[in-house]
Amino acid sequence: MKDEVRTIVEKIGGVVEEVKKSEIYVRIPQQTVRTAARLLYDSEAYFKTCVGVDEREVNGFYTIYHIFGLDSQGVDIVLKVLVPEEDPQTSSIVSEVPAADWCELEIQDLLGIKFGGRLTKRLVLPEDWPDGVYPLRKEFRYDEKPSRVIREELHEEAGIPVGPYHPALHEPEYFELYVEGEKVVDVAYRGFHVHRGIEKLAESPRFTYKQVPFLAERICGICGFVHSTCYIMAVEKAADIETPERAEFIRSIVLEVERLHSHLLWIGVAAHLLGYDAGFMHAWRIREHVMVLAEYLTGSRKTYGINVIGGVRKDLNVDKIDKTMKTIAQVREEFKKLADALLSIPQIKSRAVGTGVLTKSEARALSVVGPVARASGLYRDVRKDYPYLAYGRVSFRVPLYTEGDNLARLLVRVEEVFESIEIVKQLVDLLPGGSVVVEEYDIPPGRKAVAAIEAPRGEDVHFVITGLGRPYRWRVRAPTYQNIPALRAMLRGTPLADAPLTIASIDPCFSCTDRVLVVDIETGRKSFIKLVRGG
Amino acid sequence: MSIAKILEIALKTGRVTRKYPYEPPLLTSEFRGAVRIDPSKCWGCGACVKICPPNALALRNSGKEATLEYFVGRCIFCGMCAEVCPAKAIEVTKEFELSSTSLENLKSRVIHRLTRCSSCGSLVWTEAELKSVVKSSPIAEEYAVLCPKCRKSKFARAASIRIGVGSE
Amino acid sequence: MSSVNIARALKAIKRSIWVYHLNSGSCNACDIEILDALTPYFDVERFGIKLVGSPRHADLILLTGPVTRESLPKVVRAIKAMPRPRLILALGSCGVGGGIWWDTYSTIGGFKKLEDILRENGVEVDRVVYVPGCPVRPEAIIYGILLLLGVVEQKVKKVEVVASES
Amino acid sequence: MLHSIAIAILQLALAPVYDGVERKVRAAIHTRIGPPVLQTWYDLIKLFSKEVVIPVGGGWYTLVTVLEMLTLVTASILLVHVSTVGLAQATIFEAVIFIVLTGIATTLAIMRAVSQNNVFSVLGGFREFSLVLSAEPFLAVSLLLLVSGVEAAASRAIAALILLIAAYVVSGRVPYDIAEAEPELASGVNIELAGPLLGVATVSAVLKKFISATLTVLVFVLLGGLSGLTSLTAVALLTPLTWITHTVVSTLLGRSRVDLAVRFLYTTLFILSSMLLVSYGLGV
Repeated sequence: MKDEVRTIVEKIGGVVEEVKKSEIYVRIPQQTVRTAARLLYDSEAYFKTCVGVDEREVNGFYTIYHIFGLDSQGVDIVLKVLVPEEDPQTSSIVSEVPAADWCELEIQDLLGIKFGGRLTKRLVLPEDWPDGVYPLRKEFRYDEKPSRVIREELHEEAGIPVGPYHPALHEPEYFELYVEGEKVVDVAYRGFHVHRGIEKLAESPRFTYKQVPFLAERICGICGFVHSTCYIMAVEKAADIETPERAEFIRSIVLEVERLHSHLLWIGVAAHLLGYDAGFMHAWRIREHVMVLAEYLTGSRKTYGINVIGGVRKDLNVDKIDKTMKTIAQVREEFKKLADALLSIPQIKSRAVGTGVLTKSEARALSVVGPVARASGLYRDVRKDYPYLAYGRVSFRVPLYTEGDNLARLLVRVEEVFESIEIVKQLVDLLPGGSVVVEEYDIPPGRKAVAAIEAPRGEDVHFVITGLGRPYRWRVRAPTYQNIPALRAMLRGTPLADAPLTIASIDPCFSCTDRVLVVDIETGRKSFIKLVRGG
Repeated sequence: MSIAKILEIALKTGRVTRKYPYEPPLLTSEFRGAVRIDPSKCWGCGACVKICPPNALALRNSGKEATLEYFVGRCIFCGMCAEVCPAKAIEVTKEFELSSTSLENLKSRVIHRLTRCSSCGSLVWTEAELKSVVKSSPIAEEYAVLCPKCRKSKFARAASIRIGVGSE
Repeated sequence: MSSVNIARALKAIKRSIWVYHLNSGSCNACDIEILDALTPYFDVERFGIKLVGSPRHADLILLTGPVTRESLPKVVRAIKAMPRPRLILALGSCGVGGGIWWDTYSTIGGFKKLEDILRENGVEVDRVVYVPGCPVRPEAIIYGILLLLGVVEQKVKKVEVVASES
Repeated sequence: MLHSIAIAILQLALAPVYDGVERKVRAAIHTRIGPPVLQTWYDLIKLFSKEVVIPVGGGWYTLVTVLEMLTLVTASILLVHVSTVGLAQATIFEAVIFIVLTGIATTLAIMRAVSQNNVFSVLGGFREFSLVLSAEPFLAVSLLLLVSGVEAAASRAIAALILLIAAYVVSGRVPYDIAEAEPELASGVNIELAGPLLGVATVSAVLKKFISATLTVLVFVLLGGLSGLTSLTAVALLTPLTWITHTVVSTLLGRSRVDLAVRFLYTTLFILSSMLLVSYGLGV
């Protein structure tokens, strides 16, 4: 443990249970968790997520893990809080750490643990879900389908509904925008349409360690490789499995290819939302080269399917390396021209500048991640802060803007396309020899690990507790999960016409986020009423 | 004027559209499509069923027959089944034109007759599995046709005769 | 109005198919491939296919996802808003068979189950084409639409072989 | 008179084909093939063969939608007539009728939009209203001035410029497609329409583009003082040419926002109109 970290850990108190290379687990009594959280947040730690686990069969308690990342030290500090079975209640840290808002509500919904002083309203699960049925408790079977409960429609439309089916959102999500004239004054978000029960499924008898990567890839069809790699990294960390270096390089290459396709996709969609369809078509034309490359490297255009615990299933050969180099050179050349054309369109300037602003302090308070953070002046990039796979071996620049508006987020992504291309070049150049997979490994139960990856949308965090034959608990915190709460700050005062662009500017991936729930309707409604009354 | 640049790009690029289905699809040599099970090689052992993440493969035992069903409508095209198949009976094809107007057409089945233990009559092997085991391992056919329980007792009996203890 | 002449309806839309994209909780991969089919390399507009923003304008619904519990009522409402004949393309391993999460607590598991629920709600569907793929390639989507219109022949068929006889 | 109506009808039948060409040209700029040239006709035929669904608001709504189209048809025929007969026969009276007709059509369009119980439709209606207010008055003034046969070159040139800009706005193309703005308002004013009624609305949309192109042609006919056969040739050649020019311009731009669009149009057109006023006063 470094001295700086030691000082912090000593200050927060509690019992240090486990110290690993990049993780420190500290058990904290319920009464002092708020002070500890406050202390960590003030020591420049970012809040990553909290995880609720039903560990009754292990230690008789429900457990909550609050994961904080000390970016500057590259260390995660995990606060562990035990919640007694007979009185499932604990204290909320949301007043100290606003970013903990959603994950606490999620635990409340899926595990039935109450957070002192917070709403007890249904938030995550479908509206027709019966009360008192908590999917993440171990006695609940993953394929139970509780009968529908007809509830009165709690919600009547008062604002401009964007979704659940709206051309600007290609996923079923629901935003309600409250407007005065054409200006947005507040927004309510109702998500969880894509809640598929993935975390529960992974701990069900249907799955084994080996099969979960294929499930993880399907959390999201855009950044699937990020999720499977992140899960695998967590398991490998927990079980001390050494992956061959060549496999780590191949994973890094595929991750960057994925970032390329994701950013090109987003740039196209942003152009489309701004009515510039030529930009959309050309961005996606260039992206198609990346898709063909992805299929050539992995066998599938999107979901890849080459990631396994211990390495990868497909090796690179001369032809593949050659194709990779040719493709990225072509993409670089074509994208350079397109970016010039795109950024000269007058409407892009007039509509992206100064709209959807997220200030640095708001960004810090909400612990936003990825391009959203970097456009608001936060220097955060998991590839730099916690170097994983082969990223410690390459050099690249992290684009940083301080404006925090839609244009800044656009520019961050445009620059990252070029950086990714440089990274792939270096990785291919440095590619070591050797095998790409270890077949023999052993995963002992009861181990814990946190893994994080810089996805195209920001930091993706996976937390794994190992079990027998399959994870005991697997928690996924997608980047969008952390960024959506920032939308309220970004949308206020934005012209209605720019709302779709602003929503899109965080590059939201609801399928990632909605493995679980998300909602902020209550607060949205309250402030709406207040605003209306205040005139 | 840089806004007109897009015209220059368009002019230089020309038309990129593939006239699929009148032109070949944009497919690479590595693409994983639907799997094909070779009924002449399949043993019906169920290794593929065990590994299949979405349960697109299922083995159903009717008492007389064991049916291996592949439902391409739920397949995720990971190719793990082909990797684990001990008989190398599963092949990953490049087939993606799988559309159908009925779900039934998306299912393919390999039906295996089951053999019975020659001693107690309980169901043990599929015929194909029996054949391949006899062919590839040193086990004698008289043992192969038995269920594990009968085999154990037969072996114990044979052994005891040899060593000469407990002979009846 | 209750009975729809499918052959005539299909003939009418042969050169102009307006599609509505209905995501019922999919992972995004199929959805992105639908968008991809519009872009230069595949360009479905050459068949007169156009993506529209309202189910009222649609001739065909592209359904992706396993139909999650939460999205179910909204999916039913969107399909109901579509004028007859209601043609649906169930896309991807989720849309066809519920996908990898076919039996979890929060999904209903693909189009077959949805069809029953639609029937209970008095929403008739006139024709469905199932398009497997995970995700469906843009070409597979094109193939599916052309199969619906009868331009291409169906390739897959039910196969049942007895192992020892082959 | 009769022959120019015949030409007008022929032109109207060609309008969807021009629209098809537009889609083809746009596709070419996107490096793709695009739909067949007759695509808009195919779309219309299909829409009119679909099940009739009367939207919320019922008969009144249907009536407004159909009336809007009929007004636009009349305005189109009138416009083609004026441009084919040329400067000599074009009268202020015809210009006034045309302005009134387009005014009625716009009013009907806004009525159609705001009478819908759909927030997107209503919003689209308000946007249409703001846009119309910032373009159509200027269009009317410049058109009247040109038709009245002003001799002064500077005045004619400025009036023509105003008319060209306003004509582009009428077409409802990017950056001024803010009333429909598909990704923002889910097709805006047309969201609740289906089947034949959507067909009627589609015809109206094509007609707006047609009026826009014909107005531009009219500017050249008036400026060049063409008449008879020459003006006829001009209409036949310039209409598709203008249409394509409009298309190319629209592919190069993004969608504007209602406040930005109104501010831009108002400022530009107001300055031009002031200049027009001054030059007209000075007689240059």
